[in-house]
Amino acid sequence: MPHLRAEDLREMLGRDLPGAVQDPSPLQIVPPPSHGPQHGSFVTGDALIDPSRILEAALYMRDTLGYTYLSDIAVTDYLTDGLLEVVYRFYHVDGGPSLALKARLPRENPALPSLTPDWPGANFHEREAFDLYGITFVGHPFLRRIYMWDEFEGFPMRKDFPKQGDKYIGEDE
Amino acid sequence: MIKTEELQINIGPQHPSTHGVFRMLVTVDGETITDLKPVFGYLHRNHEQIAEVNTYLQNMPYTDRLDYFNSMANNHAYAIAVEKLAGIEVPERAEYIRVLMVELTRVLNHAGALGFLINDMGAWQTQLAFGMREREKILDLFESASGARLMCNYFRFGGVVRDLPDDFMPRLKDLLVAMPAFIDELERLLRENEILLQRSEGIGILPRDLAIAYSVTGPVLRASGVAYDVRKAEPYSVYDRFDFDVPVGSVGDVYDRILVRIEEMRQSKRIIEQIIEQLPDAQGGHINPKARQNVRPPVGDVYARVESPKGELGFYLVSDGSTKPYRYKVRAPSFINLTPLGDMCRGYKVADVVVILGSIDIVMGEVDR
Amino acid sequence: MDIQRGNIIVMDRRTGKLRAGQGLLQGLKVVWDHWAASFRKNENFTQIRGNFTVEYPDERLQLPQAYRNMPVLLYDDESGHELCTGCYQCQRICPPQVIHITQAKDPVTGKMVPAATEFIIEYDACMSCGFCAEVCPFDSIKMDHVFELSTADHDSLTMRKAQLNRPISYYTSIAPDLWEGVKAGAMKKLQGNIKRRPGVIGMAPSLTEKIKARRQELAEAAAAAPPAAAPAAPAAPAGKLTPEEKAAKLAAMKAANAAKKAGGEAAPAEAPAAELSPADAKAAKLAAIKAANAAKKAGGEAAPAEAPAAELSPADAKAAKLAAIKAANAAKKAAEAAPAVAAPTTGNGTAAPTDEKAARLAAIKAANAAKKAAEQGNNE
Amino acid sequence: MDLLIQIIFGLLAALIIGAAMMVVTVRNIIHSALWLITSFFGVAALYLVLEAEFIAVVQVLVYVGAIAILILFAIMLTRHISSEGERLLTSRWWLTAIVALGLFGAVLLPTLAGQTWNIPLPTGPAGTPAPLSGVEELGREFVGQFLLQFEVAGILLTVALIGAIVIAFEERSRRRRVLTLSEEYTLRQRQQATAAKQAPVATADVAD
Amino acid sequence: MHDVVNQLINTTFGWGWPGWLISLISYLLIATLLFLIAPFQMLFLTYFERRAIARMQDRVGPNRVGPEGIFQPMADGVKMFTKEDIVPDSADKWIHLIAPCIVVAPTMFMFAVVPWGPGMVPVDLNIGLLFFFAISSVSAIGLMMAGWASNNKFALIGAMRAVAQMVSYEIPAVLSLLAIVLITGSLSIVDLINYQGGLFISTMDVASVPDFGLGWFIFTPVGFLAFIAFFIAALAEGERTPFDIPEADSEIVAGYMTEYSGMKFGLFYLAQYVLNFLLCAMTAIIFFGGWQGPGVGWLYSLAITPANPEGGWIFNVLSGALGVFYFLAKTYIFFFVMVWVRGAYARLRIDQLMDFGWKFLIPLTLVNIFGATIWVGLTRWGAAEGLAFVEGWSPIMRWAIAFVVTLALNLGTYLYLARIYAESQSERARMDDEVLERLTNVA
Repeated sequence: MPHLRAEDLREMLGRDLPGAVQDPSPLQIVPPPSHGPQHGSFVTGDALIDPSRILEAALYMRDTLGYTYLSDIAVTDYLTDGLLEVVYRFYHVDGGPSLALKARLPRENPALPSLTPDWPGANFHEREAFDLYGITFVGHPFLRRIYMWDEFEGFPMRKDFPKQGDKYIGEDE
Repeated sequence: MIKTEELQINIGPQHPSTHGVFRMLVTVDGETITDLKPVFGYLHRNHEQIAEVNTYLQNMPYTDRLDYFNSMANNHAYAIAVEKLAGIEVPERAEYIRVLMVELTRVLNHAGALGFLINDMGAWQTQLAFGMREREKILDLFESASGARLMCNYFRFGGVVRDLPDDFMPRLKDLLVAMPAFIDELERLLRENEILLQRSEGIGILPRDLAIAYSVTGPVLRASGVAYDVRKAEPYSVYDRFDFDVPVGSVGDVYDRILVRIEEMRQSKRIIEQIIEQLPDAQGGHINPKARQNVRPPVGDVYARVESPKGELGFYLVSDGSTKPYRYKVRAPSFINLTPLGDMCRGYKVADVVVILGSIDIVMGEVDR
Repeated sequence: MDIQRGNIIVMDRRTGKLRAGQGLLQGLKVVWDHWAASFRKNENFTQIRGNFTVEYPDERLQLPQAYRNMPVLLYDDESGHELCTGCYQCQRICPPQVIHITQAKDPVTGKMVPAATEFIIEYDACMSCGFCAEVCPFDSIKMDHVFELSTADHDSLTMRKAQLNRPISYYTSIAPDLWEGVKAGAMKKLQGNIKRRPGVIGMAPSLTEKIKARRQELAEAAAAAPPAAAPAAPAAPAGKLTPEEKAAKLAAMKAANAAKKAGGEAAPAEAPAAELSPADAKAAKLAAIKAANAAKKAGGEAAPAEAPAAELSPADAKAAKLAAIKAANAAKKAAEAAPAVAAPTTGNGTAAPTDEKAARLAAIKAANAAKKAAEQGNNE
Repeated sequence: MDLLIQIIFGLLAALIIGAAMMVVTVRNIIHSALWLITSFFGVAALYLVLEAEFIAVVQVLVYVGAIAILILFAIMLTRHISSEGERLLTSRWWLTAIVALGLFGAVLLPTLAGQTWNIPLPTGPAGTPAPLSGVEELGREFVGQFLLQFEVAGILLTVALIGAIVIAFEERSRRRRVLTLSEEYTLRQRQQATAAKQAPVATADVAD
Repeated sequence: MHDVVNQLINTTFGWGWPGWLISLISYLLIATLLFLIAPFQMLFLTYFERRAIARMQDRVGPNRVGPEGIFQPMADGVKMFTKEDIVPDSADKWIHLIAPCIVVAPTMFMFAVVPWGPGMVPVDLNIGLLFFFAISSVSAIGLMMAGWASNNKFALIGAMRAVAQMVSYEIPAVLSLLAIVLITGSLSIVDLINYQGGLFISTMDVASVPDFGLGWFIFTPVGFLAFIAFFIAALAEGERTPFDIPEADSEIVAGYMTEYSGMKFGLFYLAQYVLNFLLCAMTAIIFFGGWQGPGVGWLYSLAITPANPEGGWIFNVLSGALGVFYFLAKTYIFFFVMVWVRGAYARLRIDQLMDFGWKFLIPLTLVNIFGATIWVGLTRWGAAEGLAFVEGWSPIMRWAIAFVVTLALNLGTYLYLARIYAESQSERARMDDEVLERLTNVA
C-alpha cells in the first residue's frame, strides 16, 4: 500500500515540475466579526498547483506516482478571499489515503484545463463545477449544465448567489 | 447493404425503469444504440447549499435523503467526516453498532438492487419480492433501533443515538439463519438461468483499465476486476478487525456485477457474524458522552469516505469555525457511476440499456442531490 | 494487490457447463417451492418461505417503542399541566423549521412564564427526524406512533397545541421503557415549573373546560353552605345599581359586543347583557365571560382560546379585570382566526365613573383589542 | 337457401369491389393497404361460400397473415411514404383506368362469352371426382398429377429464399458497425501494440 | 354440435323446421354463448393469474373485493369502462379506433373450432387446426394498426416487435403440430382428440389397449418434443413472459398499447387473455387429449349421437359435463404453467427471441417431423408401403421400438442443438476477433 503524504507530494512535484507548485496563502474564509470570537484562518497542507499546469501535475500523479484513480473534484467559493479553490482528489488502486491537488482561481471568468480527455471519469465532476460555480474547463467535450436547465442564469453554489426569493416567480405569486 | 435511418428516443424522465426521474436521450439504429446521453437534474434540490445553512447536526437527517435506500451508510460517511474535522472520539461499542448497521444496509441494498435489476430484465417482480422480503426484515431491525425504517437518522457525532434495544440481537440472529438461505435461493434463481445469462453475459462490459479511468466505484468497479474496496484500501471505523473477502469479476459485464453483489451479501453476513461475536467485549457505550452534538469544528477542510453499498461515498467539508459547514460536498457514488453509462450502452440493444442502468444501481436522490 | 485479513475471490462464471435448460428448471423449482409453501402464514425471521403479507388495516404489526413518526406534546394526567416550558430548544434544532412557539406571559406581571401559549408544528413539512424529542430538556416533546395522518389539504396538517397534546399515560402505553428512563427527571422538572405558572397557564387546553367545571362544582358546593350570600334576585332593576357597578357592567357589555362584532356573522351568542344579574361585580364578570364565549364561538373551529376563567374568586375588581382581559384575548384570537367583517362601534363611548377603574380599563382594552384585530382582519 | 347464398354473394362482391376501389382512391397509403386487407378478407369469405374451406383459410393465412403484413411492414419502415398523405392518384388516372379496363375486358370478355352457363351440379353418381377442396386430395394431386408444377414452384421458392438470404446477409466483418466500449478498448490496445511493434522498426530504418 | 340442437328442436317441437333455420338458430345460440364465455374467462384468468403469482411471491394477492377477492376483475372492468378514452391528437383516429376491434375479433373467431366436450364443438371444420392458426395471424394486423395509428415511437416499436414475433413463432408452432398431424393424418381437431383414447398408448397405435381416454400424445417422444416446442411458441404468440417483448414495460412502456386507455385498452387486454386461454386450450387438446379422460368415452358411447340415436340424453349431459371438466382443468393447468413461468423468468431480448425461434425451435421441430414419420412408419405401415420387415412384429412391439427410436432421436437432437445454440450465443457475446483484426489493420 503506497503511503505518500501531502508534504512528500509537494516536495516531489516541486522537484519534478519546477514552478508548478505555489505557496499557499492562508485562507480567511469569513470576514472578521466586529465582535465576538475571531474565526481562525487556515493554510492548506495539500499541494497548491498553478491552475494552468494542473493537467501536467495530474498526469504526473497518474503516470509517475501511480495514482490513477481520480475520485473527486470539489470546488469551494472563498468569497472573502475572492477566489475559487478546486480540489482534485486522487487515489492509488492498491489502497492508501488520498492525495489532493488544489488550484486557486479568480472568481471572474475562472478557467482550467479539462481532465476529461485523460480521465473520462472527470466528465460529470467538471460539468457539475461548471454548472454550480461557473468554472470553464477548456477542452471538455460536452461542457453543459448538468443539474440546472440550460437557460438558467447564475451559479447557484457561489456564496453571493441570492439564497432567498425566486426570480422566476413574480411578486404577485 | 440496406441503408437505415437513425431514430432518437427519449427513455424517461417518466419511464418505468429509469429508477426515478432520469432521462436517457437514446439514438438508435434499428434496435442498436449508437449514442446515449444521460440527462438528469429533475430531482436537484441543491442539497449542498441546504447543508450550508444548517448546522452540522441538522444535516444528519438530510444525508438520509441522499441515497434513501442506504441511509445508514450515508450517516456513517457524514459522521466520520465531521468527527474527523472536529476530532471527536467514538467508543468501541458505537463503532461496532455502526458497522453492524452499515453491513445490514449492504445486504438490504444488494437484495433490492438485484431484484430491481431482474425486474428491468422483465421478470414479473418475483425476485424483487424475495429481495424486498429480506429487506423488510432488516428494516424491522432498523426501526426497532433507530425508530424509522428508511430515514434512520441513527448516527450522531461520537456514536449512535441510542443503544440497541433488547430484542435486537435475538432477531438479528434469527435473520442470520434466513439470510444464507435467501442468498442461496437467489443464486439458484439467477446464477444459471439461461434467459438471465443471455441477458447479462457480455452486456455492458467495462474493461478493467477503463473502469479506473471512469472513476466508477463499488460493485461496478469490482466486477471489472479491480479489487478496490475502501474497507480494505483505507480501513475506517473498525473494519480492520474483521475477516472478509473482496469478490471481483473477470469480465466486467452485467453478469459479473450480479455475481459480485451476491458474494458481497455473503461477506457482509460474515462480518455481521464477527460483530455478534465481538460486540459484547466492546468498550464504551453507544455514544461518546463528551461529544457535543452542536459541534463547532476548528477552521479547516477534511475529506472522509466510506464504502457505501453503491460505491465510494465521500464528504468534503470545509469549516469556518462556526456551527455550520462552510462547504459541504458529497462525492456521490451513484452520480459518478453514471459517467460511463453512455459509453457502456453503445453498440448494444435498446433492451440492454435498462439492464445496464439497473446493473449500475443508481438512486436518483443521490445523483441529482 | 494484496488484502489484509481476507482474499480476493474471482467470481466463477461457470462457462464450461452445457446449458440445456437446467437453470430454467431450477428457477421453476424455486418458485414452485414458494407457491407450495405460501398457504401457511410465516411470521418468523428465520423463514424465507410462506405468506408474509400483513393484511394491514385488519392486522397491525407491533411498532417498536423507538418508532418515531410525528412529534407530540405531553401533559401530566393528574394536574393537567403540560411539560413544555416554551424553551425554544426544539424550534432551534428543527432542520426544516416547522416548530413555532409562543411563550406564555403572566397577565398580571407581564413576565415570562415557563409554559407555551401556542405551539405549532407543521406536520406537512416535518421530516420526522426526532431531533426535537432528543433535545427537549423537559421530555415534553415525544415522537408519536400514529402514522395514518393523510388528509386532502395541507392546512389541516398544521397542528396547534390542542391537537398536539397527549397525556403521559398515552406515551407510556406506546413506549413504556423509554418513558421509564426519563420519568423521574421529567416529573421533577414539571413540579418546579408548575409552581411558576399562575392560573390555568400551561394547562392542556382540552382539560381547561373540565377543570373549570370541576372548580365551578366545588364553588357551588361552597356557595350552598352559606345560603344567604346570593339569593340571585331576579330582575334587580338596573337603576339600583351603584354607578360603579353599572360602569363595570357597561364596559363588559361593550367588550362583549365588540367581540361579537369582531367575530363577524357568527356568534349567535347569548344575550350579553347581564340585566338580571345581581347587583354586584359579578355581573361584570359574567358579561365578560359571555363576551369571551361569544368571541370564542366567532373564532370558529380554530381559536383554542384561553378559557374564560371562571374561578370563583371573590366579587372584586380583580375578577372582572381578569375576565375582561381574557375576553380581550379571546376576541383578538377570534379575530385573527376569522377576519371580521364589521369594525366595532365606538371604542370607549360612554363615560364611566371614577372607581372600579381597573375593570373599566380592562374592558376598554378588550374593546380596543377587538377593534384592532378586526381592523387587521379588514386590512388583510 | 339459394337466395340467402346469393344475397351473401352480392354483399361480398360489393365489399370486395368497394374495398378495391378504396385501395386506389384513398389518400393515405396505410389506409390503402388496410383496404387491401379488407378486400382479401372478402375473397376469403367468397371461397367459404363456395365451400372451399381450405382455400379460404389459406387465403387468410397467406394473403392476410403474411403478404398484407409484409406490405404494411414495408410501408411503415420506409418513413417517407407513410408520413405523407398525398394523393396516390396521378392527374392522368383516367388513362390508366381505361387501359386497365381494356385489359380486364380483353381477358374477361372471351371467358364470359365462351362460358356455358347453368351447368347442373354434379349430383353424386359414384364415378364423379370430388371437388378439389380437401387437404388430402390437394396433397395427393400435388404429388401425383401436378408433381412437375409443384416441384417447379418449390425450386422457385428455394431460389427466392436463397436470393433473399444473399441480399440480407451482410459480410461478417461488416456486421456490427457500432463498436461497444470494450471492443473499442481492445481495438485501441491492439492499435497501440501494432504501433509499438512498428515504431522500433521505423526508428531502426531511420538509424540505418 | 348443432345436430344436438337439431335433435332437441325436432324432438321438442316436432315441427319439421327447415334445416338451415335450425342451423342458423343453433349457430346463433352457440355464438352468443361463446361471446358470453370469453370475457368471463378473461376476467377469471386475470384474477387467477394475480392470485397465483402473488402466492409465488409470498403474498396474498387481491383479496378485498368479494370473498377472497373474486370480484376484483369485475371492479377492474368497471374501472376500465368508466375511464376516459383518450385519443392522441396526432393519432389516426379511425385506425386508432378499429385496431382493438381487429385484435379482439380473431380471438373470438378461434372459439369456433374449439371442442369443449364430446360432440360439443361449435363447428367441426375438417381443417380446424389450420383455421385456428390462420385466424390467429390476423390479429397481427390489428397490432400493427394500433402501433402505427398511435403515432408514438414506443407504440410503433412495440407493434413491429409484436408482429415480427407473431409471424416468426407461427412457424415453429405449426411445424410442431405438423408432426402430430402426420401421425393422425387429419387437420380436424375432433379427429385429433378421438385419436387420443387409450392408456398411455393410443388405441389407434395399438388397438388392444383399453380405452381410458389417456392415450395422449404427450406420452410419445414425438408428442413430448412437439409439446415443448408448441408451448414455447404459444408463450411467444400469446406474448407471455419470457416473450412479452412487444409490451416490455421496462423498455418500451407498454408497446402498442401505450396510447390506449379506457375500454380500448381493455379490449387489448381481453384479446390477450382470451388468446392465452385459447392457446392453453389448444395445448390441452392437441397433446393432452382435450376432453379425453377416464369415463368420458364410455359415457359418450351411451349418449344420443348420430351414430347412436337410441342413447339416453342424461349421458349426453354427463359425458359433456365430465368432458368440459377435464378440458377446463387441463387448460387451467396450462395457464398456471404460464403464470408459473412468468413468475420465474426474465424476458428475452428481441434478437435473442428471433435467434431462439429460428435457430433452435425450427430445427428442433423439423427433426421432430422426421421422428413423426419414423413413428408412423414403424407403427402403421406395412409391406404395402415398403416396410416389409415390420410385418411380423406385434403392435405393442412395434410401438415400443418406435418409442425407443424416436426418443433417442429427439433427445440426441435436443442436446446437440442446445450445445450448438449455446455456443453460437456466447460467440455473439464475445468480441468478434475478425472485425477487430480488420479494424486494427485499417487504422
